[in-house]
Amino acid sequence: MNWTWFHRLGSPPHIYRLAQQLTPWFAWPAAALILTALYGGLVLAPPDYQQGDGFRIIYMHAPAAWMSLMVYTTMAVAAAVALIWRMKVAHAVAASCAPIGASFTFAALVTGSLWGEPMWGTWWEWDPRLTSELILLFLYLGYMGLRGAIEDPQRADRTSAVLAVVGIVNVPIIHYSVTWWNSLHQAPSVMRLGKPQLSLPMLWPLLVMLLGFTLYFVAVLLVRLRGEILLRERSASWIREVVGT
Amino acid sequence: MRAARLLLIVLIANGKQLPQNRRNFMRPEGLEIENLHLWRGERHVLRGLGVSVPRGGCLHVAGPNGAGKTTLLRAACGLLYPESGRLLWDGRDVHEDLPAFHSALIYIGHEAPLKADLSARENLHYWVGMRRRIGRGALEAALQRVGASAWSERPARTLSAGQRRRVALAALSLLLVPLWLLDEPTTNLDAAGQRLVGTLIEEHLARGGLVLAATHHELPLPRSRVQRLELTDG
Amino acid sequence: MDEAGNSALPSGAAPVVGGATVWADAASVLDAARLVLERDLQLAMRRRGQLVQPLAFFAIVTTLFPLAISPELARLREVAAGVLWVAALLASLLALEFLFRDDAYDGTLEQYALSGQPLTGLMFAKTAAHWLLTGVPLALMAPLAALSLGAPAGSLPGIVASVAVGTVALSLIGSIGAALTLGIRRSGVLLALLTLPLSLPVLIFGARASELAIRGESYLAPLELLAALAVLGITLAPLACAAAVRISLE
Amino acid sequence: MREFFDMGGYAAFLWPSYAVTLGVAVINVIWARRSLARAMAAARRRLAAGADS
Repeated sequence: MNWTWFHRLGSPPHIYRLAQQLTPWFAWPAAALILTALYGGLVLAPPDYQQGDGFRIIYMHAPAAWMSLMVYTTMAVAAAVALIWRMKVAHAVAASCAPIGASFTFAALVTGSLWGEPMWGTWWEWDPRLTSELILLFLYLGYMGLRGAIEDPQRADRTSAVLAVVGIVNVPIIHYSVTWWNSLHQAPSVMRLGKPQLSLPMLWPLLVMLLGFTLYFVAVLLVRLRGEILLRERSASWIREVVGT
Repeated sequence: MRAARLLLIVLIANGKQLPQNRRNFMRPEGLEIENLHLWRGERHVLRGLGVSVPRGGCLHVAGPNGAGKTTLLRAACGLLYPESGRLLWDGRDVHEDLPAFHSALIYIGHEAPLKADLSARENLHYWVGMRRRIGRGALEAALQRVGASAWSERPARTLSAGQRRRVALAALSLLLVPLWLLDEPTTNLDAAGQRLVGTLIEEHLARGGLVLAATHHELPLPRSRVQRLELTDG
Repeated sequence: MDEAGNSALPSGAAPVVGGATVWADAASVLDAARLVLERDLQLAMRRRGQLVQPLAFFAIVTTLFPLAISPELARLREVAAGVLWVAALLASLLALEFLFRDDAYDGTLEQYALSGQPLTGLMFAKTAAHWLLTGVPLALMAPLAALSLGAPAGSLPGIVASVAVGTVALSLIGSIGAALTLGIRRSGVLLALLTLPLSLPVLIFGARASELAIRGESYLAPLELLAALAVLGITLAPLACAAAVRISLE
Repeated sequence: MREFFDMGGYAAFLWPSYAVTLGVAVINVIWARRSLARAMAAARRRLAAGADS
C-alpha cells in the first residue's frame, strides 16, 4: 500500500500551497451560485400559498442552519483525525472551523426568530430545531472558550479536539431529547417551522443556495487554514518562502 | 483511539516489514533517545537530543534551571510526545505500547506525589498498591529503611520536604521496576538521606536497572558509574 | 537512619530482567481501580466540609423557589420537578471543580497516568467515587426537597430513582468537563459552559421522570432513557476523560 | 419595484434575515483574511526575531 498521499496530506507546506491554489476555485463558483440562488429565490420563485412571500426567509435560514451543522461535523472529524494521527494540519482545520460555524449558528437563530414572528406571532418559540440550534451555539462557544483559555497552543489544540469529538457524539442525543421534550409540551395549534411544500421553482434556488454556501465554506476555510498552519509551523525555511521577506 | 493508531502503525509496518524487524534485533537493551525535538509553547527546548542508557547504566542529566531537565525526564517517561525523534525501550518505540512501557518505569517528580490529608503510610499504600499487591510487612520494612517509622502515621501535610522525599524513596524501594526516572532526587535531603539515595541507586544498577536522574547537584555515586548529559540553556 | 538493616528485598520482588517487570503479585486493573475509589472516599471523609457544600447548595436553591414564586404548594408542585433537577444539576456541577484539582496539583494524576494501568479504568473509578459522594447524597436529599415543594409522598421513590440514575450520567459528563479544564486557572464558568449543554438530555429525561412521578403516572419510559444515557456515559465518558487527562499532563 | 421590496408585507422580517445571513457571510470573509494577515505578521516577527531551524 502506498501511503505517500497520506503523508503529503499531513505535510503543512504542501497543504498550504494547495489551499492557496484552490481558494479561487471555490470562492468564485460560490459567489456565482449564491447570486443565482438569490435571484431565483427572491424573484423567480412564486409566493407560498400559505406563508406568502414570508417563506423566502428559508433561502437564508436553511443555509445558515446547514452551515452550522456541516461546519461542526467538519470540525469534529478533523479533530478526531488530528487526535488519532497527531496530524497538525487537521488541528489547524478544526481551529479554523469554530468561528465560521458559531457565526452561522447565530445567523440561523436570528433568521429563525425573524421567521417565527410572522408565522407564530412570537419571536421565540421553543421549537425543537431552534432549541437544538441554540444548544449548538453553546457548544461552539464552549469550544472557543476552552481553546482561548489554554495558553499552550499544542495543548489547546488537543484538548479542544477532545471536546469537539465529545460534542459530536452528543449532538444527535441532544437533538433527539429536545424533539422528544417538545412533542410532550407542544400546543397542537402551533405551526412547525420550516418545510413548506416546495415546488420545483421554489426548490431549486434552495438547493443552489446550499451548494453555494458549501463552496463558500470551503473557500473561507482554506484562507483561515493557511493562517492556522503558519501559526503552527516551526520550519523557518519554508515560512520565509511563503511570507516572503 | 489508540487502537486506530496501532492499526495504522501495523499497516505502515507491513509495508516495510523487514527493516523494522531487523532494527529491533540490532538494538541494545535499555533506553535509547534518538534525535529528540521538543517545544514548550514557542520555546524549542530539546534540539535533536540523542542518548542511550544501557542496562545497569545511570544517566545524570545536568544543567542550569530552565535548560529542559524536567522536560527531558517527562519526555523519557512518555508523558510528552516528541515532535520528532524516537524513544526506544529495548529497541521498541515506547509510543507503540505505552502501558507496557509505563509498567516498566517509575517517575518521581521534584515534589513527591503525596496527599496532604493522608498519612505517609496510607500514601505509600495507595501509591504502591496501584501497581503491586503489597503486604503490610513489606510496607513497614520500606518505611523503616527510609527512616520513616517514627512519623509514618502523621498526615503528609505536616511532613517536611525532606520527609516527603523519604516517602518517595520508600515507594522507589518497593517498586523494583527496571527504569527509574528521578527529578532532583537529592534535594531537601540531609546527608544520611543523600547517602540513602546513592545506596538505592547503586543497588538498582547492580540489579541491572536503569536510572535517569535530573539534578544540578552531584549525584551521591562514584563518578565512574555515572554517564553525564549536560543540557545548556537556550 | 537505619541503612544497613534492610538487606532483605521486599518479598516477591522480581529481579529486573526483560523489558517489563512482571511481578507475581502485580496489581490488576481492578485492584488499582478499587484503590483509587478507596482513596477518594477516604480523602472525602477527611474533608467533610467539602462534601457537605454541594448538598447545602442544593438545599438552599430549592428553598429559594418557594420564596421567589409562592408558598402555595399547588403552584409549587407544578414546577417541583424542574426546580429539583436544575438544583441537582447545579449542585453536581459545583462539586466537579474539585474532582481532579488536588490530584493534578500534587502529582497524583501523573502517577495514575504512569501506573501502567489503563487510565480509562482509573478515571471510571474516580467518577464512581464522585457519584458516591455527590449523586447518592443528592438522591437521598431529593425527597426532602420534593416534599417541601408539594410533591406527594407516593412520588418519592420515582424521584429518588430518577435523581440516582441521572446523577450517574451527570458525574460522567462532568468528569469530561473537569478533565478538559485541568490546568486552566479560574475554570469554574468555563466548566459550566462546557458541561451544561452536554447535560441537557439528562435534565430533560430526569425532570420528565420526576414530573410523571409527582403526577402519579408511570415514569418508566424516561427513567429507562436516563439509564440508557448512564450506560452510554459509562462506556464512552471515561475514554474521553482519560484522553483529556493525558493531554493535560503533556 | 416597490412591490418587490415590500415582499407581500413581510419586508420587516425578510430583509433583516437576508442582511444578517449575508452579513455573516461577508464578515467571515473579512475575518478569515484578517486572521491570515495576522498569522503572516506573526510569522514575519518570528523570523525577524531569529526563530531557529
